[in-house]
Amino acid sequence: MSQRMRINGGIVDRSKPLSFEFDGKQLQGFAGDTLASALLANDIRFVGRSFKYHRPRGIFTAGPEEPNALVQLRRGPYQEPNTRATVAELYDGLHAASQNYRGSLNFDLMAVNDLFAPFLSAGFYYKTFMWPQAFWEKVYEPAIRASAGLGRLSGKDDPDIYDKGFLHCDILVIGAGPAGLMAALTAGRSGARVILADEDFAPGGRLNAETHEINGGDAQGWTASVLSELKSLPNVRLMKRTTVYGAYDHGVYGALEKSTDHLPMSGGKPRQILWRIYSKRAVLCAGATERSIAFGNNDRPGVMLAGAVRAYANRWGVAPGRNVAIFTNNDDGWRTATDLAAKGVSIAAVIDTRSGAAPADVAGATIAMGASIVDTKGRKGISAVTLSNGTTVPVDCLAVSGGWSPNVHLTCHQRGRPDWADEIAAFVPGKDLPVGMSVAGAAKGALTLAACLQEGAKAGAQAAQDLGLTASMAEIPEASDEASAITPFWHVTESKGRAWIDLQNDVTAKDVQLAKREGYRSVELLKRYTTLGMATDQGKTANVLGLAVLAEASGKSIPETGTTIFRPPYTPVPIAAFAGRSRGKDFRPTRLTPGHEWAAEQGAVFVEAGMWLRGQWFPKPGETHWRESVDREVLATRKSVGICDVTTLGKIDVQGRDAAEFLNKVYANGFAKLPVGKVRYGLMLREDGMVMDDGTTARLSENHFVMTTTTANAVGVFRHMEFCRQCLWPDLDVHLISATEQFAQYAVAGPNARKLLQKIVDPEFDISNDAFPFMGCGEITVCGGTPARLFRISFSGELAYEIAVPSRYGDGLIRALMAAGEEFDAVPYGTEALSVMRIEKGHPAGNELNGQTTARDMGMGRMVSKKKDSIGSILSERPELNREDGLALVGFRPVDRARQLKSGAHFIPKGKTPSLENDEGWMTSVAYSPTLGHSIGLGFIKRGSDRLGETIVAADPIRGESIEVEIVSPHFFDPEGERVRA
Amino acid sequence: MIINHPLLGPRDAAEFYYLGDASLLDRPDWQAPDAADKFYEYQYLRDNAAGEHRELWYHEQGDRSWLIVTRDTLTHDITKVELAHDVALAKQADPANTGREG
Amino acid sequence: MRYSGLRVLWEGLTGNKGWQPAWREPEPKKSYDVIVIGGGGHGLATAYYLSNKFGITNVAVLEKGWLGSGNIGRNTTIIRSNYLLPGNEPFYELSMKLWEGLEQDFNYNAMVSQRGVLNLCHTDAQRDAFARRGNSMRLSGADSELLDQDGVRALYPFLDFDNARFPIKGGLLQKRGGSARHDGVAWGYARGADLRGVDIIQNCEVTGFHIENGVCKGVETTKGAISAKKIAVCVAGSSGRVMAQAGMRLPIESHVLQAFVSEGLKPIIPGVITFGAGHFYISQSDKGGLVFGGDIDGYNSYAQRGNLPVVEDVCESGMALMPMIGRARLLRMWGGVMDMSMDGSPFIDKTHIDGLYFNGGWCYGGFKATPASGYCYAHLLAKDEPHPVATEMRLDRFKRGHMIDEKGAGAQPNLH
Amino acid sequence: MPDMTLKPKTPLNGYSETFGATVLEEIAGMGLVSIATPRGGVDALQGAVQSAYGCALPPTGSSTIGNDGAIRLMGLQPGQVFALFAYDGDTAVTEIEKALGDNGYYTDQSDSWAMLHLSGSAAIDALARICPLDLDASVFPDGTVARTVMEHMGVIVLREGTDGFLLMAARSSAANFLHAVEQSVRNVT
Repeated sequence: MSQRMRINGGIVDRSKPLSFEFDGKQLQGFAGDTLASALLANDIRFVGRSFKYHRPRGIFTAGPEEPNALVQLRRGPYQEPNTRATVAELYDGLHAASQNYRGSLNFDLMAVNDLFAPFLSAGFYYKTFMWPQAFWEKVYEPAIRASAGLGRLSGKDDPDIYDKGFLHCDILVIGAGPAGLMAALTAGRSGARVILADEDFAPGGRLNAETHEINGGDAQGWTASVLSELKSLPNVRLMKRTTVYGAYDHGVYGALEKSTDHLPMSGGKPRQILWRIYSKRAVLCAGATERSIAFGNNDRPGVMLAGAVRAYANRWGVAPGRNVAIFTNNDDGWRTATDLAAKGVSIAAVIDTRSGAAPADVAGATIAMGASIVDTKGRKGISAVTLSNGTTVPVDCLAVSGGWSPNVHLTCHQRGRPDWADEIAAFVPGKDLPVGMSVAGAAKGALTLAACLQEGAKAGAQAAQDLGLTASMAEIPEASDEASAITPFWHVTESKGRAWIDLQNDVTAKDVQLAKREGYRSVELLKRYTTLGMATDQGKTANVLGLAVLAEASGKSIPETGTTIFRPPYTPVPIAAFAGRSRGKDFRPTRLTPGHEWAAEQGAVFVEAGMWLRGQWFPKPGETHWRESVDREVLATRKSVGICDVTTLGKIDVQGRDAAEFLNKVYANGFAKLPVGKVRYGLMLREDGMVMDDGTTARLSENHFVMTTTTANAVGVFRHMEFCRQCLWPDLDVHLISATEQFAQYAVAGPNARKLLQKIVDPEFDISNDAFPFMGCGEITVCGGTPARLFRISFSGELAYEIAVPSRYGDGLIRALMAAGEEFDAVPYGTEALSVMRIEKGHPAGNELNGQTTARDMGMGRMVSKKKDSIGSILSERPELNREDGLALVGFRPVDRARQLKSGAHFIPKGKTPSLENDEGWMTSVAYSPTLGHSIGLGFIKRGSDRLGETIVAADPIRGESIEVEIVSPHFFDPEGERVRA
Repeated sequence: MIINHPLLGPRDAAEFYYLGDASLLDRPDWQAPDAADKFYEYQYLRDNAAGEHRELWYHEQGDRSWLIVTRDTLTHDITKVELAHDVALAKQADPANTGREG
Repeated sequence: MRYSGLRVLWEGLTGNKGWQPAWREPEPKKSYDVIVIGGGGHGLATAYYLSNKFGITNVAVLEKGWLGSGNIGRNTTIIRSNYLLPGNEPFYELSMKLWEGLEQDFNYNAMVSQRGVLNLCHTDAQRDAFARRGNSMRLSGADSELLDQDGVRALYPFLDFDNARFPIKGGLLQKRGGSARHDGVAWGYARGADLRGVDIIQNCEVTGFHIENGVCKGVETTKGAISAKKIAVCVAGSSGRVMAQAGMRLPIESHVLQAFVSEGLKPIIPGVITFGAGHFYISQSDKGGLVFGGDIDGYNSYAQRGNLPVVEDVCESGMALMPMIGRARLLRMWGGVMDMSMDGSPFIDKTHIDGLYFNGGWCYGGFKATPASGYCYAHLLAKDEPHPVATEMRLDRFKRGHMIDEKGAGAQPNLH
Repeated sequence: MPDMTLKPKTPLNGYSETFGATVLEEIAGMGLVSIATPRGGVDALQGAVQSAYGCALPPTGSSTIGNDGAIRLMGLQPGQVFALFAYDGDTAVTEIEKALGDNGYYTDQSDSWAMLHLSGSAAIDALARICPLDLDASVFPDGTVARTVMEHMGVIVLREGTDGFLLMAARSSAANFLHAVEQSVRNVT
């Protein structure tokens, strides 16, 4: 069986045979084939099963509108479900399989559904499967779910790579058919930056599928000459295999380029590229889509759209049948008859719903005017048609033309609605187009070649002129201008058999009528109730027909009945393409500190902190549990000295004559009088009075401050301060710039911190307790002249400093610090030990500063100065935020010291049932304190500060635990703060 | 969306951070007798216009300007883009000038 | 007409000729006891519970488009009651209980499917927050489970555990959560309300309120003036526009939320999953489509459509979480208008105008709330006092300082 | 006493790679200082810049070159320019202070950014895969500077000549940034 349906002509390359496999059969096609044309060439027409009734289905169209011929393309993790065979470009070794059956395509067990069709009418599932209640989840739903969907994902990670890109143009021309080619040519000649995008791998649109003549020569020759001129223009970018799938605000279009889908393997290059195209003008030349007619059993393999039958013969040199009938309501259907006959394909009959004289002679064919087809025969392929006059004609292919619908999809993407045009019995673009878009050619309802050429040229010229360019109308090539007369005809009402409207979702005319009868009369309700137009083809061939049948049932006209809105994408786009490179480790950037490499050498375990990676702890040989490492780091720090990389804290350089006043406004506590050379803790509120962030700010000179923020809030705080600066207090002389990246910063903490630092701080700087007291700061040099900043601040509660050097020296400094610390047994400590020490000290951090808590909750209410205007001060006074029984941050320890506290436990008074009414607060942070030898926690509890010493239950039902805890001061360690001043 | 930045020309809105209604510039006087009510209204109540809307966008991945963009919330059409700093200064010079036309 | 398997069988045998309209298409009367403005899910549910549970049947639902054309007609159909705060959790748990008996109650199969909702966590702080939330749920009588990484892997082995930028550390699972067929919910409530005599009036837009001396006495509509003792606004997404007609400014902004569905696929994702290191949630519908979404676009909009940056952001998160969906194709994207409130939580309250009631501010979580929202609103309308689980959903809570801010994001609607 | 002198490291360890006619390399040894204009002090700063460097303060979005190419001023945001100059020391601010006195507020940015130079025939096509800006010479001519976002990273782009671009991204994500640019070049060459 070797391409026995291949006939002469077409633009396939017969010198390049390609092998492929379909459902296990080895077959051959040619370069230039689609999978569909190659299947038809091999006389394979039954290619899939429908969604609901599992009816045999064949290839219906020759384009992206295909509802039936969906295949599973490629194998293993490369497999791609629901691929339309009609647009899948054939390559050597292509592997495809049919979908949606149990058993085999030929013997599908689920085909039994077709027998039960009377019970599976539109919306049947809303009316049943409700009893007994338990059966829905156990029996009915699993059964329904099992029959869901068509194709199958592999379940494996998509192995291909994808890319994205951004293109900018003056004029985007969508579609490279006759109108698009002329638009691009005219615009391109004006000097405009033009992008011409076409979804096909062979530009030309319908010109490839027809036997038109242009300027007296064949249309393909004309296409080639236009393409060659376009390629020669440096200001024109021609993009094949590129579908413009969506129209977004302000001239932004989404496009998908299939860069390697036509190749056996992608060869390390992106499989697809998702382009964002920024245009000043767009000319939509997307052509038109043919639609069917509803009649009995109009869904069998071999029933095809007439334009598609013609396309297979003309473009691909394939006869879709040996004995073809045509059923049409317009002249265009007759072209299929004449084109096929000219190629030697036998035409059995032409059935035209219009009365009057036949528009053409077709040798040997039965001509039936004013007639229709009421039924078809054949199980896995059509074998005969029955006419309204009772005659039966044996056929193996039926070409149906119900007229053409302009592809108005992109005109509706910004919710514009199309208008109905009686002349062509179709929707055409409405007046409310996306800004900058114009429409030309068949997409606008111009259904003759001459009109397409003319309109395209005009639209291209107009777009260029709109942009101030000089565009002269290109010479319009001569072509046929014969309008295709149509008399609307939608539905053969005398058909007894089911008449399909939506082939993929198995929606029939009866379903539409039933929905209407049951009150689902708005088009939107109809669509939802019947699922019309909701399959993978989005009803491209079905929507207008469905509307027509609804209109017929309602006794209204189509425009009175309505239209459905088209949403992006025009054709489906892989999720991976939208993701581009952002997956796996590349999902988001990773920020590393200058000390990262050193930490990695120490075997640090890293943890994500926002975009940063931070050392969480530094295991030593022999340590098997993270707690061992963390306990050791805490104890060593408290005993001697530890070093922690705190580079990730946000740093903001604040300068200006009014910098102090500015800080006084953005912080709740006072900053105006902070002396030079000093650091102060700052509490920043949101305007709603909740705590936004905290940190320290140092005054380096009269007009120069450096602020630190938490790692998590660095970006948000900077943005907020720019808002305050630009929008609230625009007259202040204050300037902000982030210095987070500029410095590597380390905390050096512990009783020996000073001694350690004295070894590296250059001798001219005195950092003794007197010269450099707690909360002092200064610009110094270290290690023989490297500039540094030193801050005497402490999060750990120890004598501690933070030292910052330019990032280039960050690696050097940590090595120098560790070397200098060797004699003190200095340890590096990670974020866990940092957290343990701050909990021991009762310092709030992220779990406490969660955006739901106030300064008062934190026990810092008095820091909110009422003597000045600062962000958040007024709204923090609202009554519910100042209740007597409000939350307060306190410490907790287990009554049984051996027990471990859990974050997220809720506090319930002893003896009360754990319920919402008895819920008094929750545990925010817990740690094992190696210093104290037991578990400790911080948490918010009602009237907490009045309840020190009380025992309460920390209920943790989600982990099945409930333990008694004692409410204590949050300052577990060195409550008087003596160590920091040592 | 594209925001036509007054200094930089058209930029993808993805470079910006959106805050909300430009009335957030009109921060009340903290010492006014009805400051509590005024701050409540300032912080929480919105016109939420279906149509022309003046709103604050921050060019975070750009020049760090806060902009006031006049945009139609029904169509997304943008008719005016100003530097918020300029508007805020003008308002300070003349408190009656809210930047709104008419 | 009662729906049942037997009825489907009988109709199938007799050519499906006996099916009657699911609801009437009445013209509005001159006056009603209660007018519900908005024939979306919440409005229809309100009418249903008013007529079926509170004995008030002289009710009209006024819908400017077709019934169910609000956000009930376009959402990602998730139901869950996994909230943290006391102002929310009991309310959503009531909703969950109503979902559990809904279909038998209103005799319509809305395909409530309790397949489990899993929230993933990627940091210790998130896990702590999940524990706190899971415990809140338990204290309110809801179900919750805290899973570690192995627990998540056992449920969803196809997630990216090995190469993730933000490794999965565990999750909060609510097994009773799941999804429901959104249109079916609207239609079930509509049919159930209609059966009790409620007039559902489609294509009837409210153009103004009749307010005299601080009392709301009726509405102007495109089908004429209609009076009522009580007017119940229930138009989330359009709350600002409608309440402006009564002269009210609200703590609400309208934002666009996009949602997405893929082509139909054979079952592969059993339950509902939300990513914790980006904006992405996903489930698979009964028809096989992957239904997913993420963050709102972030700018005020009534345009019912969004833009590409969010589409890409959502798909990036999806691919980061489950790279096996890469070759599934996104079939349709759409945008709905959300009432984004100042603390991320809703309102069911009287207004300062007598006779005028307000229900809105549902942010992008209104679908799951549909039954409880309808029930509690009906309760408020019938008894003039809030239902016990909705006492905190008040309009004046910001003035008092009693926010219901689950995320702690503050008074910036696009952060909720 | 042992020599404790700290050794500086560049963000990308001197990366340099050639892809056909396209070259991607790290730029190091540059001083980068932000200069903020004091409120009301634009004329003074302008005058100081003119006399020190012989060029004007650039408007936001463009750059000027002073001292015969020894320094480039880039207008990054209203009231703020970045000065870029060849400098290997640790106190870049001092260099600017010497030239401009107290006419501006200065912040050292030399260590804040990883700098890559991309040049050659594929440069524009490669950048089109990650950069949302229109880099066509008609829109983005020589000397144009802009901050934008590429693969979720903030990037400053400066055009130098017909097909050369200086790209600056946060030092902490230097490796990711290099990966993004390198991948783009590979995808188009």
